[in-house]
Amino acid sequence: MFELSLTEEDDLLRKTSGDFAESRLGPAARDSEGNREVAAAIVSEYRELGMHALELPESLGGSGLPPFGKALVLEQLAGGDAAAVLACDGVGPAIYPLVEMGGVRGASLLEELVGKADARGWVIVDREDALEVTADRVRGRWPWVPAEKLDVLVVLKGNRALVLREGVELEPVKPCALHAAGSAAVAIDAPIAETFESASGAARSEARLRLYAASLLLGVAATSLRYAIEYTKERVTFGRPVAHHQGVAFLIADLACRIDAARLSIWRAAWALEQDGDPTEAAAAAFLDAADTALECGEQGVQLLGGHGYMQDHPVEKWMREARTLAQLWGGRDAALDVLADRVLETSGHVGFAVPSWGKQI
Amino acid sequence: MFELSLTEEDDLLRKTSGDFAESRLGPAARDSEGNREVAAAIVSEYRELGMHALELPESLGGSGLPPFGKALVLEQLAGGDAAAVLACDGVGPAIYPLVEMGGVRGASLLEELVGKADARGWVIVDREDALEVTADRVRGRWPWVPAEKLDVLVVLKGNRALVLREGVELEPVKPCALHAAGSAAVAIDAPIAETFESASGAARSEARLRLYAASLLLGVAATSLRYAIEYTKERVTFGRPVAHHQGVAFLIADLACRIDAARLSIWRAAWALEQDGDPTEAAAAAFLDAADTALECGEQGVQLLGGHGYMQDHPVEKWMREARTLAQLWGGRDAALDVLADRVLETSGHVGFAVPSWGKQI
Amino acid sequence: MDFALDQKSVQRLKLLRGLGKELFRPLGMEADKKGEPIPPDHPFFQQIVDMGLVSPLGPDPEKKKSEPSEKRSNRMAVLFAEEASYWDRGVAVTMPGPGLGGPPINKMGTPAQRERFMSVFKDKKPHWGAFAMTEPSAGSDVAGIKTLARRDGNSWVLNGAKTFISNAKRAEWVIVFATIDPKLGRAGHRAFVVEKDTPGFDVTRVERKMGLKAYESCSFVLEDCRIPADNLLGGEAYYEKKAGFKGAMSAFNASRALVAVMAIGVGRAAWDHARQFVRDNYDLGRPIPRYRRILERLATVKRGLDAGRALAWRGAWLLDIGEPNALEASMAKQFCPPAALAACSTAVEVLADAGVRNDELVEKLYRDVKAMDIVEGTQQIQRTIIARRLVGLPQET
Amino acid sequence: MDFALDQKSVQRLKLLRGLGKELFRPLGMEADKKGEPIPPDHPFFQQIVDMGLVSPLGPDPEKKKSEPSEKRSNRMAVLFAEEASYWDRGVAVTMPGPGLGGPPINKMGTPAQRERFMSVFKDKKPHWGAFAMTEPSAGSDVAGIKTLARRDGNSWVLNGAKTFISNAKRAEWVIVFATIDPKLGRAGHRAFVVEKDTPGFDVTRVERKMGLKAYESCSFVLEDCRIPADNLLGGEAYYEKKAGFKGAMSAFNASRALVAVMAIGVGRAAWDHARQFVRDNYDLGRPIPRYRRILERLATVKRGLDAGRALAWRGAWLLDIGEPNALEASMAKQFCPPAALAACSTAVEVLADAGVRNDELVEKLYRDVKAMDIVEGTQQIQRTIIARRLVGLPQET
Repeated sequence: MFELSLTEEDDLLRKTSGDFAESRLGPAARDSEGNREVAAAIVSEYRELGMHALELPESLGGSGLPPFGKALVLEQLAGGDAAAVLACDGVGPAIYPLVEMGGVRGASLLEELVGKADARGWVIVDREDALEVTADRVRGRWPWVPAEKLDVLVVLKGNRALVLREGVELEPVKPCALHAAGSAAVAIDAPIAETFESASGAARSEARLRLYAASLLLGVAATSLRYAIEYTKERVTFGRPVAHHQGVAFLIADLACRIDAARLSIWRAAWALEQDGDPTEAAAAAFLDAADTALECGEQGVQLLGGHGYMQDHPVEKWMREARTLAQLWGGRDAALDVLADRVLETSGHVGFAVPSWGKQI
Repeated sequence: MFELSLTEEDDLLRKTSGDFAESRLGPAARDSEGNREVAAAIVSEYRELGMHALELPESLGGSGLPPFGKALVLEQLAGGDAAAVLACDGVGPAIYPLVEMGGVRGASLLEELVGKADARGWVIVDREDALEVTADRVRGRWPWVPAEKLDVLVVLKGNRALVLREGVELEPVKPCALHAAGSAAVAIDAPIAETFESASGAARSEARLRLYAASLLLGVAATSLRYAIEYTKERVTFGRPVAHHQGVAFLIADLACRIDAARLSIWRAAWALEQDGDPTEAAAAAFLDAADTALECGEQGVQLLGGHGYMQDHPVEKWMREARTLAQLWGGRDAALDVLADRVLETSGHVGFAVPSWGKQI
Repeated sequence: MDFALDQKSVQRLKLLRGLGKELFRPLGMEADKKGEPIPPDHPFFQQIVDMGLVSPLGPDPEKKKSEPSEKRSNRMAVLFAEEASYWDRGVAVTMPGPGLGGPPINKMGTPAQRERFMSVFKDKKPHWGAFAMTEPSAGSDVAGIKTLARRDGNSWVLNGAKTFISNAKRAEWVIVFATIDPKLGRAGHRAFVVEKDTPGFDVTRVERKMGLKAYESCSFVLEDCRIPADNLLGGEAYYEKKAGFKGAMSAFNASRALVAVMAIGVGRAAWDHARQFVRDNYDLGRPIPRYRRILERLATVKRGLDAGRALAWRGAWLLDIGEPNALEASMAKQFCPPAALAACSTAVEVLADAGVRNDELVEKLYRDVKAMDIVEGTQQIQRTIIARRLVGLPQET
Repeated sequence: MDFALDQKSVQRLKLLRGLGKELFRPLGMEADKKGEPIPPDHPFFQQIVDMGLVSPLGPDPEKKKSEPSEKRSNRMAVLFAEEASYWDRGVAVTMPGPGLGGPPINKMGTPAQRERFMSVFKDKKPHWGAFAMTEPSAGSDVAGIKTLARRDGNSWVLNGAKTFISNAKRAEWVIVFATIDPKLGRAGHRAFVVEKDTPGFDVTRVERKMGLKAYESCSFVLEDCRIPADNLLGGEAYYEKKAGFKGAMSAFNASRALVAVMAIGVGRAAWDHARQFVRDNYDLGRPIPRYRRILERLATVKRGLDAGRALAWRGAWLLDIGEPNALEASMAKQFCPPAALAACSTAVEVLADAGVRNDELVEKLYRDVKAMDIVEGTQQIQRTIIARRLVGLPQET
């Protein structure tokens, strides 16, 4: 029977990452944004805590955690500074295609990359053929990635992962948010270092990318609401705390429901990734639930603080920008909706949450 | 410069139709629903007031009013009973293709139809080729029309209006709402009595159909909110009138804004129909604004009355069903959205409300 | 963390599914078409009893003692409630058994009361219980109930009126919430068991509802309705703990997750019907924008239903592990009905003109599902409950 | 009923459009990129003055007497405000002139005050006025202002703090709302004109905003700030009519429709940019579901903007014909900013990854437009104003 409790290990992960976010990432977030980078000391601590390596195989010095643990941690960390997570996560989401599609070559590539302390990686999902791909090269431009240096860029295209190690030029651009992670337009004229092909591996990679983004979005949503709750409980207008005006209280109640629903949706996607079936639907739903919730909480977080929310003295305006930016990742809401729409006629209409089996949905 | 005032004639139209709706249509609405028809006395009064003939040319005994007057009246009447309007409007919306596309033959057909006191007409817009059309016949089934007899059925298909006078069989079905207008599935194996063809005429006909439905929807929305406001001002819970709980008050404020916005949207569509350009966009927008608003007001009208709203002792549950049903007319929200989407890249981005010129949008 | 169902549950759901398809759905459609509730002597009810089935709306009171995995009962209940409501929520409410009256009797009743009021269900005939909180003037404002209970010798005398009470007309007994003194507020609330045919207990009408026609929503009055002192649920001692009202509230907490998931069941039925309609009627290969949009909208609807179900599951799971769930149950209750209403409304649009025909199911579901947003506390009530816990919204707001 | 614009208005709008394209948009983008307001000595301002242009944010105070069709001024103002905000709302706020301080001076000021405070704008150099209502602790709760005004001989002495005041640092004068006695509530409110460089008037900071970087939002304190008795706007007699606060309120009614339509202008800019991006970058002939969805979403965005504009127009038109518009202005103010925010957010999504780049305009608009939902009263405030009129919501709620 279904069961929603966390293990002691889960709780510890949440607490450790939550404390780090609150004590280190959050207080430094404005500086990190201004400097467009995370202070070296924080990067070191992040890595010492092993936060960047939770999903790495133990053979590569990681914790070998399944996706659920990473999702829990990302939510907590993003409550401090989502941009810092991208900056500190090293190879970051690029590990997904390498692990899910790369086999032995992927593992050895990953070993090389994680051996380099400041290696950064990123993944582009080229759904609409923006990039020109020939037998051995990838050419084209990509408008934005949240990085200013890359040691590996993986281009996901259908069932293939094209690994690029050189010929990727990053031109800094000013972004809406996530400044600390870096921000650049990409000019690509690159030899393909490796090509991995796997339908299920590509699907699992995309699902894990979506879960990654969803978890960050959820963290931003939740931290924004928490902040707004504290603020509106303190601030008095018309003779009572702002939060005690029923119109405001109802809004807060709605947002809290949506956050909890999005969190459960993320947990379900993590669970689906641990099953045998195709996690695509659950992950796309989780991304959309988290993105919609974060966009709403971002905008309402500012609203709930009124004029003060619009000022950079409070972090809510930053979270509004972050939600808008994170929701663009890997095709954003549009790509996730397409994935769901493609599958809707085949998914199960029975009670409960079945994971569609590969190839055929139940 | 833009100007939103009503003429004295407009005011009189609103008052006359509003009084009739309140004193006659509304009180009889439950009986009309139960009997699936409107009492003969009411039909007579409706016609004596000339409500059915506002847009008919004066040569045919009508008032020759432009669409704006009809829109004002339909809103008021639907506040009493939208189903009765369909039942009493005689040839009803079928006059639009006859007038806009039929030329002399259309006028003579209309003359014949309006000469018959109990003539009923309807229009089907066959967007997805559900009906088989040959040179001289139309065949097929249509799932639902709000009528149980028809003296004329006009099938709009692209730029053509196919007029059917016989070979249209109506099989009564139980509907969600609008019982008083009749409700039937249609089996068609009919000779085409007349074919009219005109691109602008077809566009104007569709726009007028949408304006017709939008005005009824607006009337349902507004009457539902008015009723809910009165109810929630009277009823006391937790020590104060329901309407004085801020959460409820905010909901009412939102709905009122949407109603006013939809009304202005309808006025704008009526205005567009009186200009030289293509009224398609304004009419589709008006339909969507009114439909969205009416669906929301219908559902929230029930919600605001709580358990009592769910009971047939109050009219709000009927309005919820009516909004859902009226919003299906002539392709409903989907068709209206398609029309807008088809035009969005070509419409004007300048300040104000320009009416796109025929053939080319500005 | 595990979202999987065990095989045993799946098997039991499959049984219910068969029953739903063969009986619930056709009976519900028939009742809706006729606009009349299923009469108590309908063979369906005896059939249900003969099959040894109990109401899917709550844990089985008889099994309580014997079942080893008692802790799972709330989770099983949400699964059953969703599946039953998928087939017909109105018919599900007609299921013989103690219904919503079960939890208070089990929770608050003395052993003797449990024996006395539950034993009526043991004769292998259909019988019903009922639960009466709502009053004509109070609605979700449960603290404001006005039905008065006056002690008179070895009796209680009840005066007042209740409304929207499911199955009250056919019930063997009705749990009636009343106050011994309105000035005492919630501390004055008591729960009584009023038995069928008690003089002064008079079901005055069966409501005409927008949907959910299969069962009777009743209004009744209590006019000097005299009941034995023993019918005070839990006995005098119980209320010295001031738990009378809280007992009712904790029943609400259980039933809120249930009603939430029932809405999901109804919404899922609409979603499924629309999906099947698309498969049967639309040639998706044609380049018609609406077709793609339908898929997108159905996907979005499913997302809302799935999110809502998870919230309801959480509410039930917390009860099973013995944790308080008032906040979480309210979240589910606030979230699910609007998601389900959107599902039903979308389904009507997917069917286009056919969507408003009664024989196409979805318009019925659109009418049915709206009740889920009202019973067991409107979404407005849920928000106040949630906000009290999140921001300390004062009680009186 | 007529939704058409006259030719004269269209011509004036075209002029503004040219200016917007050449100056407002590039200046706004530059200020946003730098994160710094346009300095008061920027040649742009002299250029504006040389061209004889006035702030698009309100009626021209100088023209008031001479213009024959004075009644149209509020309608012209909403047209200008939308168009100016389309090009850059932040730059529009920097336009020299009395700004939001204009209406109170014109409405409440004595002839001598109008002459004295408006004459500073006549020297063909850029000058600004400012309007200061909001306080750090009060926000939209304008009734709760705490800035204290004490009469002392032939002076008033002001003490308090104001925040989020546009252009206050560069202004020749600031209209300051203060209370002579907090216990009097709104009846104690007075409007004062505080002139530049008055001792005790100290602009303490220029806020760092999320967007709208082109203009300065200032916080200032008043510490024993002594101003001549003549600077009480309207003079003592005015307040015996108890209209001091109402004067401010009626200024809000005018500016609410303006802020509403400014939001529409920003939203329309996002919509237009996204539309152009689609034309330039996407091959709509390809069978990519997103492309069709983009068109549908842009159509829906336009619908919201058009509906909002109509509400704002109504608000302005009512003022022009001399009718009260408090309800209608609040409706516009409540409706438009969320519609515009949705437009900007959608535009970001239409541009996909490019949408988050600062050089693509739409992410800036997403940041800019959010302010429109807050200034001149949040949507929450608007709803209370609307609800007061529709259901008699008590003031204190």
